[in-house]
Amino acid sequence: MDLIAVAWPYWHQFFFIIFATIAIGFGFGVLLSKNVVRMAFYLVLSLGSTAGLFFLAGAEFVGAMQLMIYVGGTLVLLIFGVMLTAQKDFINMDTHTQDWILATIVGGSLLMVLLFGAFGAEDWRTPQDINDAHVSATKEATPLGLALTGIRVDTLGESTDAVADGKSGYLMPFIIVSFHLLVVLIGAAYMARTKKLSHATDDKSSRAKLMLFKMEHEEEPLEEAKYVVTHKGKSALNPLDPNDED
Amino acid sequence: MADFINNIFGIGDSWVGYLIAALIAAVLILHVVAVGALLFIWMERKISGRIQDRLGPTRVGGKYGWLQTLADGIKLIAKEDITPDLADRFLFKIAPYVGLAASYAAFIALPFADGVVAQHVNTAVFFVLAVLGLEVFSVILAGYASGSKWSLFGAMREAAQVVSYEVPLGMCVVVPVMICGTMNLTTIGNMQAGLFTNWLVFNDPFTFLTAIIYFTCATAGVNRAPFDLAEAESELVAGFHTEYSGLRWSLFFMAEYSSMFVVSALASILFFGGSHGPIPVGQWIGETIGGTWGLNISRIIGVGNLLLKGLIGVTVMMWIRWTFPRLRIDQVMTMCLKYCVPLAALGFIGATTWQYLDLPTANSLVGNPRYEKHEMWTEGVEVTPAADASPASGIPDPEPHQEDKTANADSVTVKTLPVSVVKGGER
Amino acid sequence: MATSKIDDPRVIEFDVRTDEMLINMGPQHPSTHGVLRLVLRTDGEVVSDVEPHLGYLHRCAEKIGENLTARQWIPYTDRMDYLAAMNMNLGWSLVIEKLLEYDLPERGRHLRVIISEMGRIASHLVAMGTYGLDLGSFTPFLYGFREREKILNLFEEACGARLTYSYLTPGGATADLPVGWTDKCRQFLNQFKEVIPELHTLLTTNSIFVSRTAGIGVMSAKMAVDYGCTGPVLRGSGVYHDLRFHGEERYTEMYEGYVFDVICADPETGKYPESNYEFHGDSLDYPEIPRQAILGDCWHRFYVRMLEVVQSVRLIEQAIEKYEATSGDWGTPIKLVQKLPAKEAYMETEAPRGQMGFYVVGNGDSIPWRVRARSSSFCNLSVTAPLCQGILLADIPAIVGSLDVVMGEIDR
Amino acid sequence: MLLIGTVTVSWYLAVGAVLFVLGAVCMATKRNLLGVLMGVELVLNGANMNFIAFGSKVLRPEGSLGLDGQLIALFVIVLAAAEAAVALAIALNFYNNHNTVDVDRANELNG
Amino acid sequence: MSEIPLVSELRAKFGEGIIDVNLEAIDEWVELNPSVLVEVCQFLKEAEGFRFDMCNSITVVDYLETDPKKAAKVDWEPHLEVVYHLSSIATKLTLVLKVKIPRWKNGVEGELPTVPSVAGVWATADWHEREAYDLSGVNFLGHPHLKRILCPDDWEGHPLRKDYEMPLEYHGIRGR
Repeated sequence: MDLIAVAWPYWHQFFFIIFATIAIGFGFGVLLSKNVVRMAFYLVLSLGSTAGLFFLAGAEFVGAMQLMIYVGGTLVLLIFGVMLTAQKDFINMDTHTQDWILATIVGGSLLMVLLFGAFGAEDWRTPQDINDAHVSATKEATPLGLALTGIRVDTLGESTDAVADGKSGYLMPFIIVSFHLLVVLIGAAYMARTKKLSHATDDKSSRAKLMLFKMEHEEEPLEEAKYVVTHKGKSALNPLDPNDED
Repeated sequence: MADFINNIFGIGDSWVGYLIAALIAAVLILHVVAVGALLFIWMERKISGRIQDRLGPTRVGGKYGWLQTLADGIKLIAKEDITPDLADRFLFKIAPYVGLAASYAAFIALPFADGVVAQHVNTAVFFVLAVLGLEVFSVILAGYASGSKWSLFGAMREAAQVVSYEVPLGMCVVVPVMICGTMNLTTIGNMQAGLFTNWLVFNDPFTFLTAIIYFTCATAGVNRAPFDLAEAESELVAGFHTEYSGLRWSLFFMAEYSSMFVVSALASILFFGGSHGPIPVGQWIGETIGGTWGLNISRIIGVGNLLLKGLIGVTVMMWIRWTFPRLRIDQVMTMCLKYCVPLAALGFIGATTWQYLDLPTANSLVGNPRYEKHEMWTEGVEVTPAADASPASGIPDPEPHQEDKTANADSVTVKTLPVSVVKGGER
Repeated sequence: MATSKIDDPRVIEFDVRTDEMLINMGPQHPSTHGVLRLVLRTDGEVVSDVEPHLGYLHRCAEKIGENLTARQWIPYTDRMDYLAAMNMNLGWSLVIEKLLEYDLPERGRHLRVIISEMGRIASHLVAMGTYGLDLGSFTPFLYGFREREKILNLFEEACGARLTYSYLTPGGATADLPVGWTDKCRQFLNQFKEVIPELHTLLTTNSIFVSRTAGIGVMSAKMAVDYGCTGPVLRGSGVYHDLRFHGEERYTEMYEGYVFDVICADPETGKYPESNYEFHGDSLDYPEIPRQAILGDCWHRFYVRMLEVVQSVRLIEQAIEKYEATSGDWGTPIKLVQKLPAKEAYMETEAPRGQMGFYVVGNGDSIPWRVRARSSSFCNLSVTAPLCQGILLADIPAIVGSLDVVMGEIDR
Repeated sequence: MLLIGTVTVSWYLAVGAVLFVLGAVCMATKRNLLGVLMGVELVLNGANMNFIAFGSKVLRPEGSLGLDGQLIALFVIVLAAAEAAVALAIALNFYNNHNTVDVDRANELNG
Repeated sequence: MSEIPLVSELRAKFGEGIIDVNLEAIDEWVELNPSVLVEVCQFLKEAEGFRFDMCNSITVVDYLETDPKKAAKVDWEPHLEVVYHLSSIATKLTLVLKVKIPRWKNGVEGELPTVPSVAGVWATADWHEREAYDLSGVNFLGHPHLKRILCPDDWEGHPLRKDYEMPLEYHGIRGR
């Protein structure tokens, strides 16, 4: 019972309205709130609802990836950054008023231009007739996966030479991105490594004391570790009474 | 389900039917979560009792202390849940709900039996993983919002652990997806129908290894058992949900138990044959009775199978919890990086080469080969929803797979997806 | 505890970067045994130094000792190491008998061996249980206490009390063992022998337990002796010193004719004495030492305690035979106002946690002039500061747990 | 609710545009370095919205970009993750050295 | 008398530092002059045949008879005795050292008598001396950080002194 697929006319609008309002509402939340942690949380909600919009637009795989990589990964990273740096006075840093006025003017005008463009084109404005086949057509992640490995399944029709020898897909960018991620990973790890050691020489930091302590305290082994003396303990002062020869 | 409701009310194909169907599905899942949490808390006390050679609750509600959790629940509801004054009030209140929502949302794509799934998500595996990834936020928010630096300290530690264990979890999940060729959990479950040799865990040694790694990472991902750094009471830092009390605290636990069930249910679907028992009893009954009744009975048996396997998974987690001491935070991290990730990678490479070289897998040895589901994308073949789709007997085909209806010429006889167990594969 | 804004001036505010942070592992912390307060200076996860604060359970038992007669002070010795009260009574009784040069009949000596070794088993079971709790596993605690309950029942039959017995008194014991007690004791020992391998599998050979304790808090033999550690903490570092063997004449004659061995790893070979203990035919073999365990670490201290329980079982069995062979007077306690000579005496006995020393100075009348209790945990705890240099936060409960300290004995 | 009729591509573009502008303004006004990073995330999401809108078969059955739209959106998401990692590394370094995250105070170029 | 090896060695090495050797007592003890205490202890720790490497306990006994009637019969005049119980792991021997010091430094009430600290010789002496200082009021010279160990830091007086009076109240808690 594929909800979206069959009751098409109403549901799409309903969900679109919900997700759009959440996305834009919390987008404003990010903009307006002063507390950086609140901003991060609003960002999570707005990106989550954009993932919902992706689902609505039929890009199911991208929606899941957005949820998983973007919200689950990047924003967690961002929140870690917020937690590490958001100490007392950096949590609420409010911007000066004249910046606001300037920003709203520029932003508003940019928005007008974009909206005009969005509604300008005839082709984009006219509602298309959406039927079953189209909806179910997008229900498949496999073509996406294959496209990444170079075989463009959806354009099998026009069998140009590029499609023939399998170069139509996105194999090259795929490999480049994977290397790019590797490089970024190593670079970020290198840059953010704890630099405690570099200025550990000043005696204040505990690590230095630690190393000094370890150096001068090598435990030399107990010379007579082999304490295997079995006769009973007695006072060293009592005269050598005959019976204690063991 | 929606059509069923529609013909009851005779209102044809209107959206009311779908609304009710959705509500029923939501309520059913809520029951799985709520009653599940109720059952698990009681089970945890009983099992830990048994492990520690004592009885566990026996007085509340009859001989076996059935209603012990209910009593706890009422106590928790009656308890006044205070908000510490230094807390960030809004985030403090919303954190438990984020956690519960995340683990509850994972149930949407979880198929309890062949057709019994709340919403048919094609990329179900990734959807569940993505949603489970959101639980980290509830931990971080709770930690930050509680105002005290101890809970922040504990929350950061635990968030780091959960995020770092998502990597090997993701790698382990890719192996069954790769073998079955699809991310759709229902199809993965159906491909493991038939004898238990069909289960993916016995497919080849590498999937066996991946199943074990999956289960460890899942336990760590849900921060249970030896990895429960959060409420490490023996250490100084108390953990992120110390400031919570009353209902909010119980919500955290409901979230924990339901995500435990989701993770073990996912394990059973990916590796242990989902809603198919070791001996295909459901299939036989479905075939002998035939028709919608046969299908429904086999589905009920399927649901029973999955719930049982999920239960077994949760019991194993509880069993581990009460026998092992806790790991140190750096041991947990090194175990993730030095053991889980390499082993998951090994499992992945091994399974791929096993698949590529087409070595004998468990089900091919026993001679009850799993039905093949690889779609063949060959050049130049016009992909059309070929007419020979086997018309499901009056039941809406849950998923109009057009990829398995490809009429390709060469050798592999593509058997149609046994949409309903009733028809059963001809092999 | 102070509110989250710590107003204790000595605590450095949590400054912007995660630099030096002073944390209180406060007196009422679940993992410190009793009321021990550790002030930790940590840098993130690494602890740079630890400073124990004592005195939260100080009841000035020694000042009271100067106003009570020898027998009246016995209940104070019970409350020093309340987990092994029998051994405390034994120490006090021996020191008074040494002062009075009073010799105990043979039956009393065997009775004392039975009772003190049972107390040792009970105390080691608690040590095992709480150590499991420190590392996060709850089950061993209950297994340990189940066995300890049986011992407490036997003690209750012998002297009526379950924790603070005041049973062994200078001059003997308040009452002889009831009829049939020794059979019940044999029954307990037989079923206890099956439980010991269980306890080993629960913790000693548990891989996570090993990874949490092996190689942590390594203490060299020289450091152990220098800091005055005694008992399992000392023998865990490979020092061959057990007062039941090497103690004073008056104490070691109690163990005259008993066959048992001192649990201490040979520093060179690192091996423990062979388990030559017959038990339903197959010998109760000790679990082997994991390779990452270094002599003198937390694991070895725990291991020594677990093996001492086996030796105590052997001792009790021999003691029961010897006790049943003798008859007659078991040593009646001294008079309440027994005059103490104007001399002084110091005596140390092998309590489960180490050497418990009592020093009495008499001045002629029945009230002693000065009473001093040398506690083993007091010296064992003094090792935490050097041991906890540069370890992780989660190792502190592991190290303090392995020293098995009891605050009642430290603060007296 | 029914007045806007079936949802068309331009609605998606509108939502994309709003997100884009919100992100841009956020980047402009926020004094906290991490606030700027969040603005960047919003901008990227606005752009993604357009890709998906054009690439979705549901909204424009015939003239759509087909899979290209979704693939580019995928790449944008992945690269946003990489970019966030590097940006946070810089932010942490900046924080560790200058003990502040205030963007206005980041004026000298050394270290 | 002098045929006991240890005593002859000590006498040879330290001469009059060894004030008295009492063999009739139950635990034979050697009385030392405070000035020579640390050298004797260092020597005892390293002496070949004895190697006293464990200092079991350090106790301070306060000889002051507060009750006038009994004070007459007593044969010693008021003084403090610091008693060191040593034992050796290697040779399983035990030894008791005593040091007699006046109750107050040069007779002035409230001035703590001083004894050189042996914390340098045995690490365990550190805590024992802190306890002796805390309860009996003896100032150990050269102790790394001499401060109270059992009583709270701001407690006045030393409880184990015979003439100790319990304070009337402490932080609002009634004493007597």
